[in-house]
Amino acid sequence: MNEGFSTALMLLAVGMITVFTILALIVIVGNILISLVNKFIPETKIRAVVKAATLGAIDPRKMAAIVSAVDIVTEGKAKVTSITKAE
Amino acid sequence: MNEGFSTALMLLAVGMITVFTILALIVIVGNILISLVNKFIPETKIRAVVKAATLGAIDPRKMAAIVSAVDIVTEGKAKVTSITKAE
Amino acid sequence: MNEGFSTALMLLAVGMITVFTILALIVIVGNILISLVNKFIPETKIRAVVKAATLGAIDPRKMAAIVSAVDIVTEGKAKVTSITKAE
Amino acid sequence: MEILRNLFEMTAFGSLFQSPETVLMLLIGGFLLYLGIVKGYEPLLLVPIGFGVILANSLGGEMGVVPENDEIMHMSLLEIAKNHGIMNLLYYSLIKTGLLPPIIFMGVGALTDFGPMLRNLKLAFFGAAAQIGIFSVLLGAIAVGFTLKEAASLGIIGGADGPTAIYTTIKLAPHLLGPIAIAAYSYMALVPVIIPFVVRLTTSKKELKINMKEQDKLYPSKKPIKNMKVMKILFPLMMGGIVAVLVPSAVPLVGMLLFGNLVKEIGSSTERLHKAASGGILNTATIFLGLTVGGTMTASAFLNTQTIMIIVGGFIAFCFSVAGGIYAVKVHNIFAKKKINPLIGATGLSAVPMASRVANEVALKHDPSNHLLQYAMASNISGVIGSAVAAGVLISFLS
Amino acid sequence: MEILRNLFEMTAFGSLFQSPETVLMLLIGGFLLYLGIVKGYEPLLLVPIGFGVILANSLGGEMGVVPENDEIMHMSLLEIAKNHGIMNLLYYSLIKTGLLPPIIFMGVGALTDFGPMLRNLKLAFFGAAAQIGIFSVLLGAIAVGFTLKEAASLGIIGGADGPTAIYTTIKLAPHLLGPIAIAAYSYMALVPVIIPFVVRLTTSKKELKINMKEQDKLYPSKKPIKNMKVMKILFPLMMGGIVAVLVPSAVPLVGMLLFGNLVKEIGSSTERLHKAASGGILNTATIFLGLTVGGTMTASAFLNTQTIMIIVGGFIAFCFSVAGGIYAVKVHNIFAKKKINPLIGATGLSAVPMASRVANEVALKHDPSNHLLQYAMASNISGVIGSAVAAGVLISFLS
Amino acid sequence: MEILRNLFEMTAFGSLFQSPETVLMLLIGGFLLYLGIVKGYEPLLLVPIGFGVILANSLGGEMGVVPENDEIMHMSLLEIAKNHGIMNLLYYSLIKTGLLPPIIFMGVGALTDFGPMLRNLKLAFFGAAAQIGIFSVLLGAIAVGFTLKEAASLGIIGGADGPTAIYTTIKLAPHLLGPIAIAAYSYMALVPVIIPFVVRLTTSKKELKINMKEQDKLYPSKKPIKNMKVMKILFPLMMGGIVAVLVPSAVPLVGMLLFGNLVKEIGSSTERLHKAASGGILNTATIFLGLTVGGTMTASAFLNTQTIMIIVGGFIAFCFSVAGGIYAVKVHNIFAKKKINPLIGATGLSAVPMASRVANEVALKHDPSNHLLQYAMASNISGVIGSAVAAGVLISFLS
Ligand code: NA
Ligand code: NA
Ligand code: NA
Repeated sequence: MNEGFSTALMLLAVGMITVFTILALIVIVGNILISLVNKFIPETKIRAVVKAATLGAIDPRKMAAIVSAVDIVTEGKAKVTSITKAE
Repeated sequence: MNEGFSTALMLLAVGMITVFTILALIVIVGNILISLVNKFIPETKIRAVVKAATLGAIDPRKMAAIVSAVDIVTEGKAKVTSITKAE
Repeated sequence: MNEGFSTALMLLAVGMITVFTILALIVIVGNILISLVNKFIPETKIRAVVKAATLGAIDPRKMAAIVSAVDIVTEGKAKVTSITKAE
Repeated sequence: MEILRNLFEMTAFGSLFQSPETVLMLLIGGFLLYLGIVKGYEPLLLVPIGFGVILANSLGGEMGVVPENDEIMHMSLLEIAKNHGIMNLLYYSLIKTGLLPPIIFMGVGALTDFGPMLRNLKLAFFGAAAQIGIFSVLLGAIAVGFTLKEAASLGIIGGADGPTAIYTTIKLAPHLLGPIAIAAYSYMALVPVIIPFVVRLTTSKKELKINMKEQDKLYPSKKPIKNMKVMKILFPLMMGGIVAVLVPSAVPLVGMLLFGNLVKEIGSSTERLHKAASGGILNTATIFLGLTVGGTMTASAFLNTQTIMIIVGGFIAFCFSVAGGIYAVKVHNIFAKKKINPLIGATGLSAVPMASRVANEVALKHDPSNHLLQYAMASNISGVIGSAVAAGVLISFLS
Repeated sequence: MEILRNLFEMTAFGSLFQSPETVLMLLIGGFLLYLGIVKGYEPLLLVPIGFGVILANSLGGEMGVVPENDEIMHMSLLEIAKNHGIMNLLYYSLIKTGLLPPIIFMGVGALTDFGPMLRNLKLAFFGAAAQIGIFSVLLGAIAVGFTLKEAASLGIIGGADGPTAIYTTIKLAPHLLGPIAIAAYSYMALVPVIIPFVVRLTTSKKELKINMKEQDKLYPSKKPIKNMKVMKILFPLMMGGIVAVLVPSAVPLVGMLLFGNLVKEIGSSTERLHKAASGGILNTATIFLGLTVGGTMTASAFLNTQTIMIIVGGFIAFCFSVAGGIYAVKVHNIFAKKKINPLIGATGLSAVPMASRVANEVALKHDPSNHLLQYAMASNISGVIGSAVAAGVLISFLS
Repeated sequence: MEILRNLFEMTAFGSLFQSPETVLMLLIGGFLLYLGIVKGYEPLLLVPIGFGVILANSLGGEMGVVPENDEIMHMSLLEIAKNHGIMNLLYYSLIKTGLLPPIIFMGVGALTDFGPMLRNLKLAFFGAAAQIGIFSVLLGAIAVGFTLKEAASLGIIGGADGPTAIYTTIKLAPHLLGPIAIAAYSYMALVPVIIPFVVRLTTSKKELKINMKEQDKLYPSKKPIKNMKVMKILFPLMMGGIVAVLVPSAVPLVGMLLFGNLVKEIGSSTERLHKAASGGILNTATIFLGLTVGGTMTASAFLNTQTIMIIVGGFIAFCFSVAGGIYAVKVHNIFAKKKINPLIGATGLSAVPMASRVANEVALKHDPSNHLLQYAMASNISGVIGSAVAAGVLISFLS
């Protein structure tokens, strides 16, 4: 067989080995990660409050109120993605 | 008259002939098209359902329900342009 | 001291003088502007109506109605930023 | 002492004294802002253009567009940015390449409804006659000494369509972009003044009282459209085909307009594309088009007799286009039993949808029951195609 | 007379007679529009691509992408725009640079939910087996005379992922971009036909009745995830780390996908970025990707035997990928007590989320209580990573 | 065997062993993500920057920004993309050209309300004193060996304004962009720590109890503004005029800020432009600014003593700016009858609106009735103009 064909065979081997290795690693390390998170961060510690210097940002509590209101009205089918404060 | 002027006169002729021809064709072919569509596709056959692999797309029937609800509430003055599914 | 240091000293002087001058001018001219506007344009004369050739634009009066409706419903917490006319 | 001298050199005072005409340009920028903000004339364009003029004439700010030359045309964007600042970067990458007008046309298409045109298809024909202003002013401009390319760019103002005028000017006479864009958008904003003015000069009261709906009842002829959704999808494709075969150089403009319209009419399955074309993309393009067009208006590029002639020529082009549409209707009315209100011809120049609204108001003044908005929209929208085609002809012959 | 000759020269009639195959290309463009609009196959891509084909073949419109050559690669954008028009400007600045596919992947990431994959992490493994179509078709393409780079681009169609296929082709064989993109998106749209077809050939009814939920009850093993929010933030970072170390050339694709996903999962504090990535940026990129990919399909670039072989090869790649996933499950079932429905393997090729929906429907046909959508999504999403990794391998070895 | 060797060469292991400091950079990227995600410090910038750092240090991924050299500056974008990948394409077209900071400033302007500044115009003066940190750290940086351009870029961190710092650094010392941007945004996020720290060192409890509203009642002086809408439109134009004449090199920054503000204040007739400037454009620019700034932070560019000095110098600049504003108020209080709370001076450094909120909280701790948020906002916003002007001075003299 010619040069191209042997390279293609090599790519078949290297490619499938790599894909299998990476997805296997994702499964294994992912499971380890789940165990670690379950053990050390069992509850959410991420602060929802935006501390950033977002100019003119809306009060997060008001936002939560609006979002939940929309949620009730639409029975969870819609989601508020942005609210701009009126003057 | 100079060269530029004669070219300009030619452009006047060519331009107006072209514009008239094209709009005449649009009127004529448009009317033929209306007849053809009236004859062969009298009712809508375009499927409204999005078959695309749009990741996380909202159920089209639910979307229709939301859109019509908004339509009733706003008496047709507003239109839902996008809905994001809540988790 | 070296060349760089004397340039830096010069920049300190020039920079702070400029910043002070400009903010002082803003305060002074701003106050003059307030007086002038108070005297000559005490009430809003800007026309709210969009006269532009915005294709398919919504009737401004209807828009005002929608905006105020949303305002009442949301107690001013949300603002309508765009309305697309439904067919 | 040296500090004070350094201070002075940093400011624009020196250059202001050397070029006092810059102050005039700043006033012109302010006037455009006044027109856009206070008068409400095309604020979406005149505000960015006016602000761009002010930026361009803030001496030392490197925000004025430098005239193109052979060197710039071969520079990489990095070199343009480094040597001439961000305004030139934006101008040379977005405007000089001819990119933004077709992009804006895509957005215009995504906001256009061809329904009224389809319902009164015959009236679309009058969008052709209203292009006469373009070509007659071209002739006149040659007479007063403009080159062919400049004259064509001046004439296209009579197309009453901003992106078309800008696209044609970029291709043929980019050094006139500023005044031509200003004239185009200003006169589009002045359509409520220009149309009644020309109508008064050219029509009789009797003609203005022709009631379109009554004529429709007297001479019923129109085919009903059974499947509007399918028609709205096929119609732009058909128009695209006709234009592509006959005036291929109009394809970048007309093609993008029709693409924008297509993703609108297809409906929910391409709603994402429609939203982008008519929203974010259009608005972003408008901002940068306005700022950079304003940026071209430095004192040296704007303050000359050509600008004054463009202002005058543009007005004539508008008036001739309106009159062209009106006289085409008059000729039609001589031969046809079913009469058409000449106001339908007046809207053929485009300036959508302002022209139609103005025509409607004029008609209602003469007959309070004569609602002809939908009829006017037919020739009004066809005028957009008409002037894009005219632009294609000019570009095809002259570039 | 001269006017008529001028008129004729302006039109596209002359060139149409010289290249009648252009008419065939226009019909192909129309057919793609038909697929997108009427059949609803991937309208977000096939409508712009189809329209781009029509624009590219509107002769004289300067909207067809010219093949790359050494001269163009060294031109500034201004020169490309001046010499070749805006379609080439867009193609060479957005596509040829390889920019848009990673940008689109950022948007895809911002719309992806790794939750189902996390909940059934083991099933993600079957996204690997379903990449076999890529490499086996690469082999076959070599056999029929494609170069290595072309063969790899052809094979990547089997990854069932538009941006990945386009990115790989841009890097390896840009002259084949049009047909490969068309094939990739068309077969993704045909997944509801292809998966049932391959499933019928390779599986027994008994296998298709394997009920995932019952198996879960019989052999409970899964760890509950106590803090999904934190997991969803850490998981993409972990995946990114693994890919970055093992296949760094996949980083532009996978990295942008994970960035998009990260700003989504962080929540309200990066909502602005998430909204931009999944909305305006993604939609705008989709429009220009589609139009320019269509723009590459001029008659000379598309109408040749290579295109036909790509159409055939792409189909084989899809089938082999589906079969690869299915056989991997079968092998697993030989050794494991806890059985897996082979449909879970069939979804490993990606084409998210269509493949999962189809698998779910097939399963329900054989057992109305067998809702396996969530399980299918696990291998389905992992197939996206799988083919991006495969693309990285190919690019790393061949470019 | 050969396959294994090929496999190893494809991975990043080899290069990781050769440059172990890359691992440190990945940890720094992770730490920035931690600050943005978990601590909530400026997540809109620190998340993209952190992710960009990780991408840049994914060896073999071609996602690290290469230092500029004469060759790159003359390359076309196509050549940059081909030779250095998409991260360099984005960096050299969006950042190195200086484009994104003014674009972001347009968005900041479109989100800024000059109302509080107008209502307490006199307090705007204290935004000047708070620029002292910029120039004093410039002096200090010269002393420890930085060049003038580098020292100016370091000093500008004290302007407490991200886009200003980035713009100045691009113009003067682009090789320091990474650490300077990181320092600027990190310290802006740490303003709730820095302001109370400096306030404790420099003020007495008695001073902190000065109640602004009571002072207003005791010494009424303020003019009421009868027509706020008109004032809000004229005020930015006036500011623009003053800056344009005195420091034209600040025009790209200040001009775009004021343009964004103008389209906001005009109202509904330019709402489309306002929406684009403050939404899609700002968010898109933020994503690419963050990713590319992160992309500059390769191990060789970041891990050196200069970075540590920038971290230290930036902190000093912040503290000096806060103290400068405070002492200016103290000096004012010596001479004036109507006293001002020194916290008003502390907010002059900008970091809008965080600084004002922090000042308000500190005031309320000393006197629960002393709501000075609106007063603080006046000097806070004027600090944005102040540091942009300072940046203009530095660029004008040093570039
Ligand atoms: Na027109
Ligand atoms: Na895949
Ligand atoms: Na500041």
